[in-house]
Amino acid sequence: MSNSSCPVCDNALIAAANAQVSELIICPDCGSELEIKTVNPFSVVEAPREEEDWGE
Amino acid sequence: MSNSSCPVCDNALIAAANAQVSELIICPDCGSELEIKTVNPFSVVEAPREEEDWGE
Amino acid sequence: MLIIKIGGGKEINIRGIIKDLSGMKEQFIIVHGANALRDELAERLAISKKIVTSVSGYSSVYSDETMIDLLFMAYAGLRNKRIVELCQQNGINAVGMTGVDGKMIQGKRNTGIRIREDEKLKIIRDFSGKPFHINMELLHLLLEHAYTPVLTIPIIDEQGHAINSENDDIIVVLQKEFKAGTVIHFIEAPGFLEKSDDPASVISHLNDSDIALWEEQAQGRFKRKLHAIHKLFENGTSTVIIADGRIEHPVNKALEGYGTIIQRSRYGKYN
Amino acid sequence: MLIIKIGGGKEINIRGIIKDLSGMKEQFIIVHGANALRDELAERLAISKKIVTSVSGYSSVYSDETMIDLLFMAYAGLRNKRIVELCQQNGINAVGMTGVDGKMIQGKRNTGIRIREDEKLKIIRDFSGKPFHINMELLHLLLEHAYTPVLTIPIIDEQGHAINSENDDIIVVLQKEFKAGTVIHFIEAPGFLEKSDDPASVISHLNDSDIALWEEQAQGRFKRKLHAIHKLFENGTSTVIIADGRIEHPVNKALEGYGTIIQRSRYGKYN
Repeated sequence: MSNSSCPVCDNALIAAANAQVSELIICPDCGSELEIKTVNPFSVVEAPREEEDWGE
Repeated sequence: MSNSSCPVCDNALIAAANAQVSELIICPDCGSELEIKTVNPFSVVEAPREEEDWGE
Repeated sequence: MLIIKIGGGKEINIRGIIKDLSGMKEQFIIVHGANALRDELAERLAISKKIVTSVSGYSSVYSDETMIDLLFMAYAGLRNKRIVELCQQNGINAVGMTGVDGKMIQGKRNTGIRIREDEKLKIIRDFSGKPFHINMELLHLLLEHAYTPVLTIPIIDEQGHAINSENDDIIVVLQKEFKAGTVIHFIEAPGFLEKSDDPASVISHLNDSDIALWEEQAQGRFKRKLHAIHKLFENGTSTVIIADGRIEHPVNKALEGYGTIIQRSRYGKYN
Repeated sequence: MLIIKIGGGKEINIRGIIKDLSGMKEQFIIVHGANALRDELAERLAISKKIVTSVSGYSSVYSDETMIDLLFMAYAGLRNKRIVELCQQNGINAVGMTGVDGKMIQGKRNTGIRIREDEKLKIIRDFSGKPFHINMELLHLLLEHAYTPVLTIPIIDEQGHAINSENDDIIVVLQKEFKAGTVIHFIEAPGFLEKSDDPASVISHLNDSDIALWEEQAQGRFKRKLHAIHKLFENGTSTVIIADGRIEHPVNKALEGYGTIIQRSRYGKYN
């Protein structure tokens, strides 16, 4: 399993077995919403704020 | 056979057996170039002057 | 100033609309769709259209690069230029533009749509977004020189990408900057119908607060349409007409009161 | 003022051309083709292209209503707007237009092409013709407000119909009204070749009288291209560059002298 760290609180993150690109996950430590960018190597970014009203 | 007349010299014109729409014919009397518009009934108009240079 | 929205349905009588417009004294801008043409072209080119439904219940077309190509061919190309051609044949000196031309309609790319896929919450991005600014300098330049703008998607985002957007949202931004008194939408129905399957159930008059109520109960695309109309009134429109674009004289009939006339209620919250 | 003609071939490096143009100080107008896109679209839509050869030896595409739809989708839609989009991404505030928009390029419909069919001399008419006037007011309006015009067919005839035309003829009329000093044609070859199958046989310099001689021996489309270049010089162009549009920096290389430079001969008949 590949590791990464939360861009908000730097906490270590381990990719779940069925992790998928574009998946939204929650940092178990600080609760930030993160977006999986790549699975191998495992990398995440903070997910963009939800649009104030609905998507396009 | 359907008849018509030359729009230039008014001479009587008889449609040839295999006359076709858009065909260019020459008035046997005045030599004008005529365009067959319809075959049944047979109708002709004077053909447009040839473009000064080549077609499009 | 009048804003004319020509829907993209197959049965819209564009010839009739343009003929009527040629008799108009008041200046107008045309915004048009082409969804029927786009879908037909997609089918003929064996391009399958992907619909995504966001977790908050709104469904929309997933606009990848191929979809933007389709918009360029169907909206910006075939539909826009056939409307411009018809205008020219009726004495209306039209100029067709997308939002990309001269940055006519500037928008912000969607940060992403949250969807559920393989039981996972995911975020997907495409070439779509919302308009927020019109290049009024260019629009006025055309209008002042007696050209009639005929506008359509795509619009342009902050990085200069062509992005898909909703024509109804474009009209909201256009109306906000133009203060157009009347907006006429030509659709493939006699107007708003009490019962969607009964053409005779046209509601002839509504006011803006009715629209707000309707919006709460509506779903999907119709919810979005009502929301856009609601915003028009927030930005100062006085009249929105939802009229039948299929009949012989769509514009004349609309101005004679056929279809659904939506007006600002005298005691609405915006006065 | 520079006129940039971007050929419609598949291998033309549009991205490279636009990138180079973004560094240009001199003002320019882009005219572009899209024949490869048109043919690909026609094939995918199972539309067969009809070529007619007039009795005087010139072959051309027969432009019926369906062909004009194809031009709107391929030239006016996809190609034009992707070029405009690329310009916007490179800091060039482009506005894409056909000749129909604002009557930008006005032409005269062909009275008919004389062809031989079933051993008969026939006259056939289609939606094609020759440009004779540019709406200079609209063009200057755009240029003076720092917009870069990106023009393409169709053009508009006397009755307001969209008609097919040759981009080379459009450039002749454009140059005549603009007195542009230099015209650069980007094609899918290193320039004019002594031997058409030998890319190394580029002719680096020619003058306008050479062109007149070449024209007499040439056939079909190439004869027409030479005739158009010949006319450019008659209307006052000083330099025509035929340059390779496929390489990495097509514009920079052309201006550095790569390709075929055709200049007015000091003792030509026009001085």
